[in-house]
Amino acid sequence: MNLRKIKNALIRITSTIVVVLITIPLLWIIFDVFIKGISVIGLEFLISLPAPIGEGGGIANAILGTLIINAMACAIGLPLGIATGIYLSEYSNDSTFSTFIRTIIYTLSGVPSIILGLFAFALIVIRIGHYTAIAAAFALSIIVIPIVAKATEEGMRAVSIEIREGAFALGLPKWIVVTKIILGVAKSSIITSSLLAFARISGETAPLLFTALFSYYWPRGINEPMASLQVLIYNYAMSGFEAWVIRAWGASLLLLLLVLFINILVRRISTR
Amino acid sequence: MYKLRVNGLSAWFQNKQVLFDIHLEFPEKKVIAIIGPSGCGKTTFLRCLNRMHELTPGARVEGKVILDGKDIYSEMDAMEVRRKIGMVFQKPNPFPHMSIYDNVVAGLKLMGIRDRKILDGIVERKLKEVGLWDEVCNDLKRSGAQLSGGQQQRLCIARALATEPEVLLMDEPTSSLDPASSARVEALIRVLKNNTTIVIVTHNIQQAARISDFTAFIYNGKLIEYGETKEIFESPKDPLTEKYITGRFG
Amino acid sequence: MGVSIEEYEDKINSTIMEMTELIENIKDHVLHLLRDKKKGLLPLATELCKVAQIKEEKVMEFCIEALIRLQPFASDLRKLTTSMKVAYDISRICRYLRNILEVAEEFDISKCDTSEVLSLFENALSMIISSIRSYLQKDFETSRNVIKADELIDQKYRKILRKLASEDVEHTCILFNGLAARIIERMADHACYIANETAYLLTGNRTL
Amino acid sequence: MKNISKIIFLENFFKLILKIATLIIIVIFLLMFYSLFERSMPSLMENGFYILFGSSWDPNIKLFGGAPAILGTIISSAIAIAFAFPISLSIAIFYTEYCPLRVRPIISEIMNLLAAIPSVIYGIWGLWTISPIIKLNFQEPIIASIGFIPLFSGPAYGLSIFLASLILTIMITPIIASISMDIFLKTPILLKEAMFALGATKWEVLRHVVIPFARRGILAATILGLGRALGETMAVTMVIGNSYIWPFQSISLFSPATTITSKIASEFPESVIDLMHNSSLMSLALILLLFSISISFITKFIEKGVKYR
Repeated sequence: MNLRKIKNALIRITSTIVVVLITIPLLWIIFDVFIKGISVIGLEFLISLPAPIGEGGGIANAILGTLIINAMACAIGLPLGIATGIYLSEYSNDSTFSTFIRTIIYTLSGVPSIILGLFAFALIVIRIGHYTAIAAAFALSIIVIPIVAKATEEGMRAVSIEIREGAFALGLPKWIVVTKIILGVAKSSIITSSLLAFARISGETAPLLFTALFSYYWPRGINEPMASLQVLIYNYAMSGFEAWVIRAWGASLLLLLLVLFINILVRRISTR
Repeated sequence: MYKLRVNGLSAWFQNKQVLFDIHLEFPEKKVIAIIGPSGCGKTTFLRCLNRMHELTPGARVEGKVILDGKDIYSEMDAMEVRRKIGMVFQKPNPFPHMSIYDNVVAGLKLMGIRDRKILDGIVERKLKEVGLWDEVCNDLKRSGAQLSGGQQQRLCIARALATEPEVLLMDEPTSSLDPASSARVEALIRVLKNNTTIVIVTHNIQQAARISDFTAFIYNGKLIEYGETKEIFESPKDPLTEKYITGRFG
Repeated sequence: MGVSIEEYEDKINSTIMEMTELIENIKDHVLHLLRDKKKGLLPLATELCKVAQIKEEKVMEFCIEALIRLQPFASDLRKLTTSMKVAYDISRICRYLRNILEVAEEFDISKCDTSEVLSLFENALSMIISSIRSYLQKDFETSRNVIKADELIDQKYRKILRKLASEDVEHTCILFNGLAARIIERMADHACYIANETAYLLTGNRTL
Repeated sequence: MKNISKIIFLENFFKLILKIATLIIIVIFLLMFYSLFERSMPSLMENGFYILFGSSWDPNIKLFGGAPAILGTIISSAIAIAFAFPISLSIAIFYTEYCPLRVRPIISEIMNLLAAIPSVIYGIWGLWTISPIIKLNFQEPIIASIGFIPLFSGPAYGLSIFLASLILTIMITPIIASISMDIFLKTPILLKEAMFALGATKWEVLRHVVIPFARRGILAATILGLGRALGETMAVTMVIGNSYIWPFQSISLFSPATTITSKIASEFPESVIDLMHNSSLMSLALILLLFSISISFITKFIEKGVKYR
């Protein structure tokens, strides 16, 4: 009898300690990045180009690059993901074909991002003959597709049969019911998933290493190598030059704030 | 002159037959009540009248439903049928992402009618018709989902009326409402009768007796008895009907 | 459910039975009058009629209460509407019986020949009794017989009237016999109404 | 009012667009295999099984043995799972049974944020903050005391397969934990209450109802976490040291090592000029892709048995 209670108490204490322990790295990372990064952040840092090796400078081109690449990735990934989600939810009739597509999407979501980078390299960079932001956007869009497709399908399936029938009973054709009514009701879950996908690709570095590569200049066109925050952090952190490492921390702070902001925002939206 | 004639209607879910060879005629501008125990097929019957039944996977229909001389299954397009034969559901189902205004004109706006003046007129007229105008005229931009249950149901009726249907099907429209809201909807049905033929499924036989001119009793997918409401409720011919409406079933 | 249609039916029918007993009571007085020319029974009959009227109101109250609380349909509804009408008919018959006694008070009928009116009365009485029995026992055959019997009453009534018109008898006797026959004929009509209502209760059809 | 034929045309057009989108995704998926396979061909033809089992990697003499990278990937992930599994389970246990209801959203928020932090930030944190601390306060004392055991032998570099596993643990714990939390919460309440009604303690209910009920789901979550660990690139590349000495020259966990991903990330840019070098890296990627696909299929297969309701 007593032994049982002691066992229970032990588990309670152990599990509590583990939970406390796991919060340490989270707080540590956030504080660390904040303290080391804040010192370098300033207007100069945010609006100027990188300086020659080891001398500092700003990260403006990397910020712009990340935004451009993300925007392009979303421009490719969101329509494809949403369209596939709509197809799976409304037009597939749970056939073998839809099971096949679902399996592909599930598998794609598990493919390591570095492989997507290599895929974009083999498919686009080699054919074009130089590094390009287009290839980066293509690789990142493959990360966006499964996230958005899954959320779209689930969001649309969650729309009640009553709402659907209400729409059909007005004599609306199916594609209007799907796009204007069901998609409209499922809008919020698609928006949140798009935001999450955006946050996710903002942090992805591996797919950019062999596609957009890096650049020390302002983006000149989308079919050019392009700087990005993620690759900048990697390059600068690995360089060992103190001035660059400190700038890597500054860039990390920006990236962390962006990603955490979107995640917390999404939680707020979806729990409301 | 009959508005709607049902000729040998049978319906199936997968291999299970749920309606058996139903023959009926609905006179114009009358209220017809469909009564029967739960699961007797009365809702399925209603859904066959505007081709909603075929939306259910595995559902099948045989027979004819003739609207003004045209068979809705062979001579009309499903969407055309549903515009001419509107439907109101058991649970109020306003589109939650749309404003009250957009809910009313959803059927028109989404089909490409964008003239603001026409839409404004329709919204006002239809909301007045269902007695919702005074309650909501100041915030038509509010979401339809924020209204009370009774208001939502009247909004859904306004939405169904906006496409000017000639027949209105109502599937237990008051079953999720409180008595006061139910009474308003019933009063509304009596007014709508002036322009529209109304077919209402209800499990509340008092309601059927109150609001309908004709009553059909369906049991186990078969039409047992159909006639003037007064006849059916005072001296039904079939012992099954008698048993059902006196509450001595099974 | 607090109350059932059966409970109301029991209460209503036992009240109607009580009313029937009142009829039996008053009818004895009328028989006395027509056979033995016995007078002075009016006050007692008046009292009994008042009781019958109170019981009729009671039936009405039961029916209205049942209609409100049960909102009955079909045969249940017909039970109530029928019993309201039957109670009214019985109460009306009571008053007709009293009317005969009342008319007799106005005339000196000691020398009148009332045998034919008496026979008419006995016929009507048996119709009344059978009609009420057919109602209480839900007996369709009996109610049909009552309605058939009405023709006989009508024939007899007309015969009496023709006879009164042609024969030379005292005026008072003509008046009394004529009025009494008229009242009895009305009583038989109400028996018919009861039978008709019974038929409606049982079949849902008013036209036999 | 639009006429019927126009509506039917639009309907079919819309359906066609959706079909095309799904076809594009199928094409992308197949193309991914094809591209990787095509780029790997030269190396696979040349090296054969050496890419799988060979222990040396020297582009100058055209030796491309992938074994250290493949082993590094497997071992670092296995260590990470060995740590993350009990930690995640403890978190899920605390979350469902022992923590006050108010604290629940806080825990799931912590898991959410841990999972959201970009891996390159885990990398910079591991590289510049954790690695010196680990080297000084953990590796050196251990090497000094039990360094005679080959698994813990010196010298202490800081950057090591051990550090990579540690960072991976922190990165995959939130994945396994949040799935386990969800599954634990789905235990039929009736079963739990029946157990409590018999006088069982919370641990006994967990032990005999909740955990057996969630077994398959936890297994699937763990394998999913393993998949993430295998494919993780940036954090690992930045903290593992990228050295080929492990495990054939030193099996110490404190020795720098390499994984498939870190090998590719650190060598790929310079390999572009050498087809065989580049193709060998692609072959490693192909092996990794096969790992991740098998893991997807395994989890899918396990999850099929975890359909609640």
